Amino acid sequence: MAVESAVTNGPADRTDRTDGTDGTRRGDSPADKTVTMREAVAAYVHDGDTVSLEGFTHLIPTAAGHEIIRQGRRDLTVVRMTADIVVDQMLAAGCVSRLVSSFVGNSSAGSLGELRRRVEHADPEPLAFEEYSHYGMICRYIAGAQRLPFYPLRSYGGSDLPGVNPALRKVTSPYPGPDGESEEIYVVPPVNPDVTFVHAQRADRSGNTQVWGLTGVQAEAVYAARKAVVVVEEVVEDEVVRSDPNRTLIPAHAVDAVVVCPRGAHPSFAQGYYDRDNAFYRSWSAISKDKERLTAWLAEWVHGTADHAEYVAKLGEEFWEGLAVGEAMSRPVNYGRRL
Amino acid sequence: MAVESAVTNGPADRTDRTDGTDGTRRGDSPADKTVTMREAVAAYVHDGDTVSLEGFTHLIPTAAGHEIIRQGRRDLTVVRMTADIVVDQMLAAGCVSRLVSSFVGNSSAGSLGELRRRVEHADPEPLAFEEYSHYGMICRYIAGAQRLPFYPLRSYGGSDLPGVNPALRKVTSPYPGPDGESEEIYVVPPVNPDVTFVHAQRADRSGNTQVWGLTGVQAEAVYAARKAVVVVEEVVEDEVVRSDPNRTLIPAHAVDAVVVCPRGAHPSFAQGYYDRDNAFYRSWSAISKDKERLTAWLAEWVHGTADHAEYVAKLGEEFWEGLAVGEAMSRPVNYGRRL
Amino acid sequence: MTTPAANPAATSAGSTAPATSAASAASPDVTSSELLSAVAARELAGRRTVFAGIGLPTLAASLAHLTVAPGLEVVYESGVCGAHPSHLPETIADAVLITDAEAVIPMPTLFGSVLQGGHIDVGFLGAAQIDKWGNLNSSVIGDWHRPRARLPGSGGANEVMANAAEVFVVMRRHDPRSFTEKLDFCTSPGPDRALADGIRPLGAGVTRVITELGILAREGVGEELRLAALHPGVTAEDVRAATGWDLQVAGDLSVIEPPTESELALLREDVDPERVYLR
Amino acid sequence: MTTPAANPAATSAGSTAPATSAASAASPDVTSSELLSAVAARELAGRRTVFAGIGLPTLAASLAHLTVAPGLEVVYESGVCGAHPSHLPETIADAVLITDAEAVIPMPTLFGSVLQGGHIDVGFLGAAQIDKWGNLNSSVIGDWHRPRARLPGSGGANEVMANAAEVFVVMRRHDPRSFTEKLDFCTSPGPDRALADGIRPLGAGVTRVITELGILAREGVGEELRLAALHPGVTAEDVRAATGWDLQVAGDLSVIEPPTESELALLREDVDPERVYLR
Repeated sequence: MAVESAVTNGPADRTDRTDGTDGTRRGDSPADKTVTMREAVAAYVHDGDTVSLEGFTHLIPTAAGHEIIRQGRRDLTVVRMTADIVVDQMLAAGCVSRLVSSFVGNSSAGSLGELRRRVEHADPEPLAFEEYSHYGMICRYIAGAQRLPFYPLRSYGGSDLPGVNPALRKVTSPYPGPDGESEEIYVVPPVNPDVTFVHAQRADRSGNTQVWGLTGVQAEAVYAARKAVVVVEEVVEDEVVRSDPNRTLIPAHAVDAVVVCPRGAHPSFAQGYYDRDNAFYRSWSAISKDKERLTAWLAEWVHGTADHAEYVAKLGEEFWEGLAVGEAMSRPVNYGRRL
Repeated sequence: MAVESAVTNGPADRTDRTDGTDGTRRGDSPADKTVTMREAVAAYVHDGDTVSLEGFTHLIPTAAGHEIIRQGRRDLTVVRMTADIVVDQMLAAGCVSRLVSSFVGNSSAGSLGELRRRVEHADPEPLAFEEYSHYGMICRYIAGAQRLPFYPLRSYGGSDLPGVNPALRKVTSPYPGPDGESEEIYVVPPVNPDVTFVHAQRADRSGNTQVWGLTGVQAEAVYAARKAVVVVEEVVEDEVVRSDPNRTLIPAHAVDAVVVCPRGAHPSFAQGYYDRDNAFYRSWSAISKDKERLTAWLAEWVHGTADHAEYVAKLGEEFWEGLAVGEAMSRPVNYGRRL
Repeated sequence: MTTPAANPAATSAGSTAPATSAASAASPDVTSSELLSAVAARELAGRRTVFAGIGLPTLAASLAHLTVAPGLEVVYESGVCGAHPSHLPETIADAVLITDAEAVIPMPTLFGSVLQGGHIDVGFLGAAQIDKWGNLNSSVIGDWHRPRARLPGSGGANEVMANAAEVFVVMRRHDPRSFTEKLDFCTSPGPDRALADGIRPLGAGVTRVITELGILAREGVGEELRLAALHPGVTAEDVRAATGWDLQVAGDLSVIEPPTESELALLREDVDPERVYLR
Repeated sequence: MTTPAANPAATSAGSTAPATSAASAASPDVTSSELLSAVAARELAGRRTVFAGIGLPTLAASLAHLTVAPGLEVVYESGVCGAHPSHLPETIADAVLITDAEAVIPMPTLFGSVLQGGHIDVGFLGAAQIDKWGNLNSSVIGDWHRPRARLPGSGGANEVMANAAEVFVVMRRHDPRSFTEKLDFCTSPGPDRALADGIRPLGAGVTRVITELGILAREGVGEELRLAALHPGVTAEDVRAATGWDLQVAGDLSVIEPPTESELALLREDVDPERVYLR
């Protein structure tokens, strides 16, 4: 790329993400970006990296977090709006030294035992915690996706959060406020993860990713990242995706790898594929409160399974039948064809 | 509303848009917001108002513009990214004293005669013109929708546009740039139209609006407005909309009126309903170049028709057959149902 | 849709309404959840949009929809507008909220255009601590850097407080530790703190706090929460004793009509027949 | 994917390539559109994403897709990514671009995340005027406040210039009025003007200008456009005379290989068989 590096900006030279040197990318058409989860984590997650895992209650990329644990990554900064079970597991496995988040809890079902030990008692070691509100996190992703130096939002005025998070700063508007006086507003800085993992219902082989139901902040988290891995319930033929291009939340040009991993969002859910495992959420508070139980759980379910397919098989067919969902099909729309 | 008015902000007291005093709004469930185009324009467009008409090439709310002409509104500020045929017509009809836009031309098919006479020769009167780039307009709508005092964007650096548009200003980022030095960025102010008109394929009676194909900046233009009118090809039963909630681009809470107006986007198109009338685009440059022809065209096709249904009928069935489109149905997705 | 400033309850203390028979309705067979959601529902009269979490707020919104606010729409933080769930949802992102919804929108739109854009009339928030100005703490007990208890944090609470026209708080516990003179940490500040920080608030902040003892109310900037209404059998001194600051009492203190037979029937038979949240 | 700085053309002037036979290929039966799109296509070698309008840029992108850049994706300002049109599109928003596309995204995402986010390798722009630094005017001829000719304005051109890694300009007219020492108005400034305004540019600005006389090239900040390659039969002095500033000539000035039989066949038979744009 002929751009003077002195004047580039934002996500350090985005062009490097697709120059083919990582061995997974384009040049030929159409690119087949499908890899295994093991390959994706090996290629895109390194010790010390900043890793975003997004999915708001729906489509949480749990299987990606488990593979990061299996491969023993260390010193990660994890960026995730709702730090929930998968984050507690990654903390317990010793992968994470820093957390950037806006909600630390086991959904509405209770507490995260490991997170509380780390934060309240530095047990077994301290956890650096960068705290935001939900919209603050969303705006950090938007700023990262759009190469903006900051993003303004009407939050934080009078809150104690700026006192513990120096990244929350103010900007004076260059326009007068409604009363003619000058106006201040808080801003957040961009976040540009080294890699973002999201889970989705389906994609084609080149990475055009379709999501329905709650779409959260996944598109922005992908666009903000230097590398992006989409984990899907299924890879579908190009024609399926192309029959409904508005359903494509993430275009292929933003995706570096596609991992096929059915049921990879468990214990969260995939709209139209399987329901949420609420019983597991309820059980996690007790498991995580007891460090020995938590360690045993990781040994059995993560380290003790070679990959997510084994984890799924270990849960058993009867279990999955309990999370099965019925049909509620969308009605087709006509995109039209020139006659 | 119990909020101290001294501390409200942004679109002047948004809550007034739904207090029922305009006689069209909620209270009872489900609200039926369907009105005729004549009623919508009479209720929501007043002399001197700021009116946004959005739709990028696709779904241009032409019928709304024509009804504004029929009702003889004056001194309007028109906000529209691509000022094209419908704007030229509104200019020629004497409705518009100010234009806020980022592209003034007859698509790729030629010039706008009336606009050029106004701008180049103040003929028959001057036109105040506030000029932006496309993304500048988009960001103004986003800031308006989100009650932000300004919106930053990486445009305009070194351009002559800030020299002729004082609304384009700079802000210094409170974070150091990539080189550690301070960093400046241009910003645009919010726009909050008195009313926004958009055209869409379908809505339910309460205003949940579904769009496919190009979606442009319609959602932001609606959220930025004090009042919003959605013009649709058809009103559908609630179940149709609810079968695919991700297809709803504009939720009912943002919509004040729904106007059923088939073929209301002509000469632009409605994906899956009818194709673009490219011949009319090509003919407009010659029509509009000759003020007499243009006046005659308005007399025949706008003033000479009582409403859009007459305009459609006047074009004739054979004409519409020429714009008919075939089928390319989206494949249904499963939203799932709890068993 | 304006509610008289210091008279939010249905029955004025000095009125001729059947306070006695109403008091009897507040018999031991009315649960705390039934009481709180019935009272909260009445406060939603005439409102159009509510930003609510699962549990008491959705029970209140559902009851209001069937009674005093038939056009009420519940907007969920997850991006769901106009839900028509087949089953009682267990989370704000429950799959049953999505299927058959009128709209499911991305979170940037939900927080940016809907909430910050000023489309929410009432936001429901919970908290571990509240102070007299309606500022809320949901982050930590103790010092933030080494908390005695780490709580979930803001989530979207900071944004709901900053942007909803008003905020209702339903608190199961009314004691001096929760109703405190000084928060351990301010997660979600009301408009007075925002102004002091040089930021113009967009909403009124907390206007109603509903507990098992009564209703505290304030209307906007510069006002403290005052005791506005009492449940039958509760005295102003009871509430003052349970509140960690010197609670002011409204001049026109009223008595809250207990949940009516009709409200209870709707809650028990239509809203939550399996008593998932009506515990 | 770096192209040698001043040697963008396929055939070096000093090489042993068949310049004579190539020159004969540039016979009168090759139209201006065929020439320009064939040459522009070669410059897209190895590129992944192009932001293009309808006409010459899409002809060039389509030909490149079939030859030197098989993975090339055209992104349209309207929000279409990965189009598979059944007919040649007439506008960047043509319905045939939407049906069967891989993705259709909202304009805020297209301009914010895709373009400003740095996902476009090459943006194609046209202009009424260009200067030696690759700054462009598409707004007015004359004074902006009372123009002799009002042109369409920026559209998304200002953003393409600011954010695409490089910009290619294809100009049908190469004369001193279009290639001017001083623009009447700068709609879309290159990085040098941006820097002078205190704004850090994100892309290199215009790196190639392709005309019927040859190719002008620059690589980035601080560089003027220089004459880099000539069509057969054209001299450097011809181009300097047609350019309104004192055009510098690259030391390794090369001669452009005329459109090959294979390129012409693809353009005529596959890309635009009905010759909608190959006029």
